[in-house]
Amino acid sequence: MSKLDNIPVRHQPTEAAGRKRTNPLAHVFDELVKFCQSRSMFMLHYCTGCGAIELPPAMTSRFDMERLGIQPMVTPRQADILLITGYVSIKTLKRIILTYEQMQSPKYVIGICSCTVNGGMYWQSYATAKVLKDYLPVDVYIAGCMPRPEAVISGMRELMSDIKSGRAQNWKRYYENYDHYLGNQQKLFGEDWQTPTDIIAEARHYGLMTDRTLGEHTALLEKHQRPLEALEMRLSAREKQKT
Amino acid sequence: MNLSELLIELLLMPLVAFVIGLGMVLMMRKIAARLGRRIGPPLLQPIYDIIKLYGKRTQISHGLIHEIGIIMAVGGYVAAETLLPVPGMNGLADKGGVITLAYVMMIPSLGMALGVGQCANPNGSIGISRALTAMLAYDIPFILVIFGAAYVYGTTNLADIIAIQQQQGVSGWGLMQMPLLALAGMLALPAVMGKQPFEIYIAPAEIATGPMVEMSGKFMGGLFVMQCFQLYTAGVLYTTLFLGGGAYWITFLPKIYAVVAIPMAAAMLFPRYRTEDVIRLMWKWPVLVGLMGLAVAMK
Amino acid sequence: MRPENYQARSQPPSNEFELNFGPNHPGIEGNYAFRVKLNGDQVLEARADAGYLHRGFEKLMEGRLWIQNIALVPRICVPDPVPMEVCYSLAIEEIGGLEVPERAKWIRVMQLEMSRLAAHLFAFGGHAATTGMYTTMFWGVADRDLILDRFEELTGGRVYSIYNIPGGVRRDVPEGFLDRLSSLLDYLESRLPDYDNLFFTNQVFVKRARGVGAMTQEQALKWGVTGPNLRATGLEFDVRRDDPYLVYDQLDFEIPTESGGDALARNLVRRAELKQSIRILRQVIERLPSIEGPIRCPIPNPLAWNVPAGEAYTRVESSKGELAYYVVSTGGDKPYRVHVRGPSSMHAVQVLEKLALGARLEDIAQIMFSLDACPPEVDR
Amino acid sequence: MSDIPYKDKGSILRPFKSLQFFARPAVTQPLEPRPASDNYRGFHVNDWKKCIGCSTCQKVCDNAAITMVRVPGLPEDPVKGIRNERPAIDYGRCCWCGLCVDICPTGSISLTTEYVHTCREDELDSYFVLPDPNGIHGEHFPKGWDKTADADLVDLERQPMGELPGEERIDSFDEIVEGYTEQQAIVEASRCVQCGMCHDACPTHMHAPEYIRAIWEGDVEEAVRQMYRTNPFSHVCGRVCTHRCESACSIGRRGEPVAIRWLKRYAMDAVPDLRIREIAAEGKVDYISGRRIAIVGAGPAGLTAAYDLIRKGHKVTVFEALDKPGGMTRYGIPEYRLPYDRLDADVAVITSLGVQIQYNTRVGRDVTMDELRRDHDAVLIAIGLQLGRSTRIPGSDHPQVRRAVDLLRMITRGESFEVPERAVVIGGGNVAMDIARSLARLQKQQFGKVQITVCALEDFEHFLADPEEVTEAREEGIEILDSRGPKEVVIEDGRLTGLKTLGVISIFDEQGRFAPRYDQQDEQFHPGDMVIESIGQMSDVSLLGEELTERLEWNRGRLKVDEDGHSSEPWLWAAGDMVFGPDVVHAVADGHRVAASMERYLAELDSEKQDDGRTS
Amino acid sequence: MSKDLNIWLDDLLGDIENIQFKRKSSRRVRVDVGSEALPALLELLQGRASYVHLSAISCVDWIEDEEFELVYHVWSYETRSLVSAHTRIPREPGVYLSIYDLYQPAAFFERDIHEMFGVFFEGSPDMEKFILTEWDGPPPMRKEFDSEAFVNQHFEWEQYHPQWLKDLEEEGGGVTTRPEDIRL
Repeated sequence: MSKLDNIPVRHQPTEAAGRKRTNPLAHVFDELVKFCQSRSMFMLHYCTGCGAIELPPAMTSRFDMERLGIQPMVTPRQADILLITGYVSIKTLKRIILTYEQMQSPKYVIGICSCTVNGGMYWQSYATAKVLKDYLPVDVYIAGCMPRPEAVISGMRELMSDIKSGRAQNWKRYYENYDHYLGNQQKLFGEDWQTPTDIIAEARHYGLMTDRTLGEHTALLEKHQRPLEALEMRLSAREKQKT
Repeated sequence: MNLSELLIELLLMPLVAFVIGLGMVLMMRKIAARLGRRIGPPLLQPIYDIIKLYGKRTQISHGLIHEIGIIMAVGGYVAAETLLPVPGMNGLADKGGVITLAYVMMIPSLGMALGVGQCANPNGSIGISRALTAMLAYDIPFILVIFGAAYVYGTTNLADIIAIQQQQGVSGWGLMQMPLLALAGMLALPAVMGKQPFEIYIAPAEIATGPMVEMSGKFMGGLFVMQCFQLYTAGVLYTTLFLGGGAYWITFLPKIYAVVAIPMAAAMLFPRYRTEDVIRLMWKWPVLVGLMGLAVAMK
Repeated sequence: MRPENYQARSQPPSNEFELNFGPNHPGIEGNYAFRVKLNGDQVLEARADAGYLHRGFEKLMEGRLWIQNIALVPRICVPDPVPMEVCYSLAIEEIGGLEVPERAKWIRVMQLEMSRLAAHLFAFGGHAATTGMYTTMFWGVADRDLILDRFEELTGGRVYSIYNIPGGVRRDVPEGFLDRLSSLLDYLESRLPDYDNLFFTNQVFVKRARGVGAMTQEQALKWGVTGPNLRATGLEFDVRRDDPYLVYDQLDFEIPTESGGDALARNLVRRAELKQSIRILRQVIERLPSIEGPIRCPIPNPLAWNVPAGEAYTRVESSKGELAYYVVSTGGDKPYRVHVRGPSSMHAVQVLEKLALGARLEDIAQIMFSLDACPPEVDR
Repeated sequence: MSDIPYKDKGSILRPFKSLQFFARPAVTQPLEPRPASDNYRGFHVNDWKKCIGCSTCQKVCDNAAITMVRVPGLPEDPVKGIRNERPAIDYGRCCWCGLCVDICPTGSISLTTEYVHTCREDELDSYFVLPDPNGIHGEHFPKGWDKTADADLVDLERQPMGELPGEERIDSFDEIVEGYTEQQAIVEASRCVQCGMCHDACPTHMHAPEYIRAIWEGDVEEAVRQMYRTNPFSHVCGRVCTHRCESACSIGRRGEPVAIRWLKRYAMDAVPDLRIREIAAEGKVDYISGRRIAIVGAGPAGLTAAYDLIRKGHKVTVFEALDKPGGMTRYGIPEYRLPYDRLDADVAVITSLGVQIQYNTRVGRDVTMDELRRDHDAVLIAIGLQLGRSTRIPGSDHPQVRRAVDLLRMITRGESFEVPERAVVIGGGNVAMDIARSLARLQKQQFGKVQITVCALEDFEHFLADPEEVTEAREEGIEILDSRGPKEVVIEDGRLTGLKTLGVISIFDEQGRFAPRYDQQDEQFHPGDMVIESIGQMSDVSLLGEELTERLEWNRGRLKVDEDGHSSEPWLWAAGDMVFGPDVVHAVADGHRVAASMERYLAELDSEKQDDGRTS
Repeated sequence: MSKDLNIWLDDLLGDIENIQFKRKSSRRVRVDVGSEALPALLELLQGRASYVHLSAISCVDWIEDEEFELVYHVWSYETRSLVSAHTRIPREPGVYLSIYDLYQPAAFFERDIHEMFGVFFEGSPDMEKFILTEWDGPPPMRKEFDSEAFVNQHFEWEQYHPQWLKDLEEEGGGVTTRPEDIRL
């Protein structure tokens, strides 16, 4: 156990230099945290698409995901897992990104159904985004249209084992490659797309900045950035006239 | 009792309370699972949840008051635990008494109100205003019950109350001495614990868990810890007042778990009342029963 | 971590404020949103915000072959997909003059009622959850899952059965299926008292749901309310009986009504419909074995199938209300136009906006779930 | 509310009844995935032995999830209708509707009960799967949604073709087949799954999927346009083609193949002749190349080549020994199968483009090869197989022993001969059927009854003639015997009385050479006034002249040519039956091939000429 | 009784000029009416013939005729029959009258048609964007809008290259027909 640092971990924490842990006790503690993270996953209660219909069975008596420590949670602040249950219309994708950015790391994204991979059966649709991983880092995909609760549970278990082994580190990629993700988002939502969460500041704060965090797209973001306020959900113009 | 022993007790009592509270949270979830015809979480699930929440890598804070609020919420209960005598440990129970306890138990709600107010999330504000209203609702019967019990026992010192009950065996329990007050206490208990049908202040489907809406990571973890304490406090207080407290852990534990289990099982059978219904209900039945019990006791 | 942008903002001075209700909100059925203006916790105005589930079905269907759309239509209403398939098939059969074999009609009725059972269990399970009673939801969803098991056996798919095609159904009923369905019905019927005890006669629930989202029959008719929601206002109308399709005119069933027009009445109507659906299914189980013959009329090669020019407006009673398809063919291999009239397009938008006026914040979710609004029907 | 114990205010105590569930078992399923139902629609498997790579699944897939992938090493045979392609499925698109299973012509693809597949973001390639018999993860799962009779979306039965009944048709040479009505044709065309196997199998690669779809769309002119891309003898092929397309048709794997031939016939008949000529002229160059080409023989091969070459602007002259065009299609095929006016129509399209046919001009007699060579840049001989082979059994030199091709030619030309009251035909090919059935008609006309026996060497399992020919012949009262080898022609007093035959034990020896063995015990006598030999044809190459014959290379009696029909002489090509054996559509294909080769040769000449011009 | 009403309806409709009506079945009537007469017809149907339920308004884009067809499906709870009133309006400028005053459900359908086809309904209470709030393109249900082309222009697809495909490509095989090549 003398060379704990040599244990290969995918996506070595980039901030490791600052907080190098050589203390074996700290390692045990890290392992404990990872174990608990894998055994306690709060799932955001957000039915983004039709695959969500298989989540109630998975959560309730028949398939009881609470056995695995998975619980639905109501707000993104409390949640660890974001389940993208199928197709994401562009309107929903905006909310998904807002939601994702509000979730606290480590956070995981599970792409369910065909639609999150390559457009699924709505590949011709003008209203849905096609390849989810262009906009968010995804940890686990579950195939099916829609996957059965058992398949969902299998996917969850895969994610659990990934968390336990330290493999599931894709959330860091969002900070590290923010420019890439933001670019794709801008391509879809327009140049003036912005969210209330300051990802760059967070990346800086948590030491997740890389040379890919900033780029032309983040420059564009700064150019268009309005003073931040609660995201406007586009209430009807009629009401705007009133005020 | 010397100071060092007291200090150890003061440290130990919240810890014990936390561990027992974890068991109560687990029991709550197991009861929900059982009634829902499913298996439910593994044994250590509550501790997994809390460690996970404290192990979050990013933590969003909404300002200093936000953090102080949570500290108040947890700290209030930590203080309350030291006022609750358990077998072998009296802590500050001799000095505080039940009146102090009743005051201390309000601190968490106020702390939450402080913290949530800072989040500026309307759902949180609505939730906390509901929570405070609910507190107002259950505090009347709650105080009534405490007052009645104190009157009957002739003391506000919880340690003495336990001693009085234990002298006479089971027949000396508050439950036997003042069944109406005990009933009123039991009616108010779900509200004290914040369970259905009196949990509209967190109502996920309405205000997205209300006060907890902006809580994440360690704050959420703090609230989870607080929940353990909350259940523990309610259970121990009721046991102390009406079930003879605890001389030995082996009798004490079943009592407090049973006390908590009853409202929990009922909670799974009911939807939640509206706020005004909560007030109406709380100010009606438990108060009525409590007043009757008080009248009987005073006669 | 305290980035600057998380500074608390001061609350507006007045009591009025606006709240986003959804799309990520447990009080919303599916992916849908409301913007509500509140005074205290009273709703001053509610505005529906749809489109989160918009896929452009009607556009997609114009670009796909007649038979390919069969895989597409059930997605329009996820909790209750079968009526979508049947209604679409009925429209094509009407335009193309296809004669559906008798057996297929009975099998379709069987599925429709199974789907109704499943959808209703889901609907009031969801409603229970919005009022904080999760046990009912656990039961409802678990019992629905048993129906899905039978769907899986019959159609090969749990939720999206993709089993009805124009001209009939895709497979015959498997060996022993009817027996298993029958015992499932026995089980479900034995469960109804449990639900009554726990939920429908629960005083807290009754108190919570009574008077919530109440509408009169006149209002309901004016607003275009259909289905169980209309019946909850006392109008005895059901497309199955009054505009019969398939073999509903040969079946014996009642149309339950209620007079309250509120969330409670709507739930009680659904509860009574469970019983009626079980009754219909029992009749199907009895009759189906004696009806022999093909399960599908011959249809052309799907790759080269021109449905003759024409148009049809077909309606079925889904668990949510009146579901209609308007299909136009110009004689090509693809539909020229398909218009889906989902019942929720009324319920989830106008009716909900109107019922929410003056309602309390805590009742919005109840109103939505008691209307059993299905957002994808609005968005399509 | 009547059927629930519902009190106006509800009950506070009733819910407590539910506490009984503390004592009831949980309904939760184990964590491991349950086996799915018997017809579950899970991941795909594909039986590679059955799959023919027809890509029908790809066409029905509403999600564009299926990609066809070539797998080297798998069998590939256009004639049998097998491609070495297999569908690969994109699970990022698939919706598990199972339409691919229901429409699969072979029934090779099916869905299993396997339904769990998860992967990480960097393993997303695992969503693109080439289903084989082993399943997505190589684990065995029972089949789920599979082909069943009621779910089959392939229409396995073809539209019945109306025919004159046996009694009606036997006394005339009217065409037997009535042809499809518009409705029938559209329905039949709709059966096609557009796999293109027919296109690959057809010797001339007709665009059958395209013209079938055009017929289905009601656009017969477009159908004709598609046919004329590759076949100027569509009238002929629509009637008498050996339809290899139908043998390769993927629908035919489990049912009756699409009646591609009859659809072609329908489309050609549905468009007026003049319009066909306009369509055929589309794409003809509007200049004159100045090259002159001679073609010997106005059969399908020659005229197809003429058609191609005239469209390139060359001057084409066809030399025909007889007085009518068509070659063996006219003189070898009886009119009840191919009415002469339809053949004339085909030829008229070609002549309308400017091809000149010199009738009654026999090369070698009226004009010599040298003259042809002198007057033209290139010469093509496509004279077909016009001489019948003889069995050379005892008595076969009797005058009443005739060759089928000769008789057929005489019937067509209206030359009179003595129709036998009873006749015996030796041979089991289509020509044997043709002569038997032609004679039957003549017998019926003259004697009112049919007395013809056909003795074929092959047994019915391996019969050479088309099954429908055999059926129709029987319907017309012809007796067909299989496995009979001719022994001798019986001649009594110089008069032919019949044929003796022996039972056949085997036809080929171990090396696969033709060496029939007979069972000497099994002898039969077939009485008849005439014996007709129909055991094959050969070509009359005397027109070449001795000197040229010497110079050319030969291969077992046939002119040796390369694959483009080019002989060892640079200016001389050969095409059609005389090269490949008798088959109309092969002849057409050969015509195209040779025309292309000649075109290249002419282009070379042109460029040489230009080079010469530049250097000089 | 319902039969009488149906006969009465037939008479009623027969009297109106500029109208064609066809009984498709006992419960379905198709009426073709000029766009100027449609509100009057609906008023008549609702006010005097108990057709109180507007089931749907469907819009069909007949791009070759340069017209939109609007189909009003109204149902009578009393006669139990459905009248589909068809009318055509020119595609340009695509403006028509709202029937919100007669049938309140029209608000949703008119808003939807406005969004999807760009037909403006004068007098409709709400013509705001609803479903397509994040959409800036042309009204998508119009026939000239090609969704598939739009998608291919604006989105990228997952580029799979699994090991088995690499192996096949090494052996000389590989992708031959992509699904987009053979769309029927």
